[in-house]
Amino acid sequence: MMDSIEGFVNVILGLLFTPQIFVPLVYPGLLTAAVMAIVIIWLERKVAAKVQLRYGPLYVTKRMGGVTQLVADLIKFFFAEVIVPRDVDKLPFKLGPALLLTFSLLPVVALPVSGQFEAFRSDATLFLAVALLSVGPIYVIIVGWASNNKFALIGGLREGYLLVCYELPVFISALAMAVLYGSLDLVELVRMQGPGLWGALLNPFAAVSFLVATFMSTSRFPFEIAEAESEIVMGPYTEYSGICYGLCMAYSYIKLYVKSILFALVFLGGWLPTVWPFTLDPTLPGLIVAFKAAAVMLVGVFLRAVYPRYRIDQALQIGWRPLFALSTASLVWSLFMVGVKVGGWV
Amino acid sequence: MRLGLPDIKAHVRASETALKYLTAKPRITVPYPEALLELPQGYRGMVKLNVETCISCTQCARICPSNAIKMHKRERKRLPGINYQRCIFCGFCVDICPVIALEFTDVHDLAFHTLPEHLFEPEGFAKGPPPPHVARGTRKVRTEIDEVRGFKYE
Amino acid sequence: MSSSGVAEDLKRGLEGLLVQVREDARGGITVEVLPDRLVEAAERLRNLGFDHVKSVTGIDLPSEKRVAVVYHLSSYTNPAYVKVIVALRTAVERSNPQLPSLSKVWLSSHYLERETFDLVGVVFQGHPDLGRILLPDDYEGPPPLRKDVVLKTEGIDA
Amino acid sequence: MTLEVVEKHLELLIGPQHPGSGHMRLVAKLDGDIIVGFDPDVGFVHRAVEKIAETKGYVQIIPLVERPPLVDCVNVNLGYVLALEKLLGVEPPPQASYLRVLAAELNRVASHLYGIAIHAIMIGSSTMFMWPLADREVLLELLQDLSGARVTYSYVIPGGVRRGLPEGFKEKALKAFRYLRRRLRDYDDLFLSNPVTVNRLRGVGVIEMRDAVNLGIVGPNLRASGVPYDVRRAEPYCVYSDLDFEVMTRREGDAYSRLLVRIGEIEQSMKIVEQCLDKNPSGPILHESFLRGLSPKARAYMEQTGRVRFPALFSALKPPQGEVSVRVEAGRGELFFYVVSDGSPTPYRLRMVTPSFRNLAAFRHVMVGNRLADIPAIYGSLDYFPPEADR
Repeated sequence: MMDSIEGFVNVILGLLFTPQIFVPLVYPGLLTAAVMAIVIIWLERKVAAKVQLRYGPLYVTKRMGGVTQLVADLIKFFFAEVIVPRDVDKLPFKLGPALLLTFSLLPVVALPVSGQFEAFRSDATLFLAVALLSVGPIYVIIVGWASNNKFALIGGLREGYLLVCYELPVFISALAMAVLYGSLDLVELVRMQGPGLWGALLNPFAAVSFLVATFMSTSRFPFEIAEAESEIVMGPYTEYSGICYGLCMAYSYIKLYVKSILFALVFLGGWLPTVWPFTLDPTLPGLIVAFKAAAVMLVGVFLRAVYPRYRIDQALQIGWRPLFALSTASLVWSLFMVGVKVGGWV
Repeated sequence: MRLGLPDIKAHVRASETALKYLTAKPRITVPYPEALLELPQGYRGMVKLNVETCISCTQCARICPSNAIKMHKRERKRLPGINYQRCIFCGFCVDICPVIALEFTDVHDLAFHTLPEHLFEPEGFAKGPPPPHVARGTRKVRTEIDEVRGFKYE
Repeated sequence: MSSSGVAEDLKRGLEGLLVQVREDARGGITVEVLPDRLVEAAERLRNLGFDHVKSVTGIDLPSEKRVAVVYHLSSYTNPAYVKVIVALRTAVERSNPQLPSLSKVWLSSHYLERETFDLVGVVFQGHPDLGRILLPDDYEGPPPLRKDVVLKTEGIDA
Repeated sequence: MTLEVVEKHLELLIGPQHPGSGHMRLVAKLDGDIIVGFDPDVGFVHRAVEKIAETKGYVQIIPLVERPPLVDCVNVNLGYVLALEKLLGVEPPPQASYLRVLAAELNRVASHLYGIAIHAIMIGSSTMFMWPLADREVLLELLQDLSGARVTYSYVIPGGVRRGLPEGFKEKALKAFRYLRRRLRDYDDLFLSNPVTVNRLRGVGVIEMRDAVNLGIVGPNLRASGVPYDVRRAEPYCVYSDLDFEVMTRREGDAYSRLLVRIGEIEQSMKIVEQCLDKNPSGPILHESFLRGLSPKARAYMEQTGRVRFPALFSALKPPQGEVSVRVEAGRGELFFYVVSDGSPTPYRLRMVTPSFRNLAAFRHVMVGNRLADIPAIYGSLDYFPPEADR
């Protein structure tokens, strides 16, 4: 009997630790994403509070500075009534939040966080990750439309406008890096950054435009435009309540998390500098990536304490002019660097 | 949308300023249940009646802008009672009393279990407001204006 | 300029309009005008340099069966009149309180007249947007600042 | 094929339950992102101050008029009492006048900080929302020392003020001002010079000088449009004629200049308070005619504590028949009182025109042609306070 239980546990553990399950469910997938989101939201509130001469969340686990406040909030969200207004388009309204979250998390399957432990191997993971990331916002527009609320509609439209203007710099700067390192495979990309030649150093233009576009796409200040509270209440999510609202809120943080990992891989050297023999085990490399991603996220949430928000037309101008120009310049810069290398001028 | 050098400088300066506060000490919030602000001298808190001094002149009830003070008939004289549902803490009653029978206390905790408890008849008015419930481990702090931090609580 | 100088100005400027220019002991200047001359008086005052309305006040006078309407005028731009406030006063029948609107003369009287309509019940003819403003749209009953609306007061005894 | 005619404009009802509306409803008509029609719907917090005043004694009205513009109550208190004193023919002693100005200016700073905070959160800056509100505490602390209350001071009374300067007040105030000046530099770095703020506010919601005059708007909003009108200069009351300060004026008339005028006025107000503290003459703080009505015990108390006792007269003050109009410069602009007395203990008619109600006229004019996102930016820049407007 004991044997069979032990055997069962072993089978489950074995299954859990197969990359195809571990990656989407545990790390860097769902579980880590949830923990990261909780910690980052807490940090965001703590950082903003400190800058603003306040304490921030404190009384839920006071000794740890209130870090479990977000767990309490999550439980509250679970038990709050989900109100579906009479006049909404019910199916997309109910499915929307789940799909939002799914598509913001899905790209993790394409992110190798340790070099050898990965869900599947492809030589176009960078492309796949960026492409999957651009699906989520479409559901923002859909929930905005389905909500049958003027504020939600305006919020959805704003997201729609922004989508076009931030995805382009993301794609072009990712392309610039692919050109620079001559590969679309993230593992290869990280390996190429080996001798300290991190992407952010080789091509800072691409790094900056990718980062700004990331903040734009995850509703960080000063680009928190689709949900601008004092203008359009909560944008596309105005009609949501309970856990459905919780999912919508989590969406932008999860997306920030995924994009930060991507940024860490492409521009911050991924799991480098890890030296043999630590490269044999995926744990340390994974932690390094998580740490770098957390640092990027922290920058993103810190901006809340610094900025007001731009107007939609100004954000679009930023997206289409400086950001687009910068990402294009980064592509040119990459071509130049590759030319230097190939020509052997140095 | 310009993005010249001065703008970048301004962006950096804004972020620097916020960062400065991230590491600096000031906090204006009083961590309330742990620290309790002491009300300063001369604070216009809840009011207490001195029955012996009162001469039943009714001035306090007459000047009360919100009709919170009413005169109650007692055996020997008419005495004021106060309704804290209405009181707006202007302190006019205290200031007009010709014999200084009313005085401010340093209590401003208007929390009662029931509505009738808000009404202090002369007897209760004379006893003064009940001392507020204070959580265990609460320390009383005084506010002091500080040049760097705005407030110091000690 | 002394306030009496202003009073002289006003008398000159409003000549022929059957107005009364009074100056009280506290230095207040009041121009009293009949309702049918109000607009013309206002236009002349504006041309004199009184460029805005500070207040429109309706005063219910049941004993005279009238409602007095007072416009307090002054100037931002004319240095001679910045220091003075002139009350342009007229009165209408209490039962039929109709008055031409001055919002075309002074844009600044727009909301003030609307408020007076709302609370005192003076109807300003020609006002572009005369409607309830402070009271709820479905308010019924006499205008609250009329004297026949009496608020209950309490005594000093418990 | 038939074409259906659809309405091109979107009517958006912002408020009264909207995070950016305050206690009012903003009805905006939008063509795409552009506002083509705008109508503020006010009155949600109307509390009939003018009517209630007709049932109250003259001194009892002091807390009543204070309530609507809560964050700016010394100035309103002062305006009303000046009207009352004009009716009574009473002049306060010099020290009382200085203390009045001192309290009024401290309150003006607090009021401006409040307005700036609300303006900042309306364009999304949470830090600039918290900072001025936190620093406002410092001023509330000073005013609490002075008057004994945190928000509703009822400090100014006919014939004087209720309390003299407490011990150590000057040092405390100077310390607070050094702190505030340091903070104003941080405000500048974090918010005022922040490119995002500048982009959001500059050139937005422009009120030309001519329009500002025609609309009859008041206060910092008027001065930001280039009209150097300030009651403290135009018709100085109390001791303003003896004090040195600048009337902050700008020409642009946009949301940003309105913000800067407020920031500038904070500096000027601190300057005024410093002068008051320097000049502050000694002497009584209540008019002698009221002092005469006090019992010996009350007078001894006053000597001892520096706190005024009211004469019995205050509960039934009967000014002579007549009418007065008084204006003062409150935090948000010119405040106008018109009091008609029939000789009874209650006013026959009390007219109170608050700056916010005057500024209401600006809304329709200034919003049209701007974008949806500009509504809170402009609304905040006008420092409109619905309870003050609705009274």
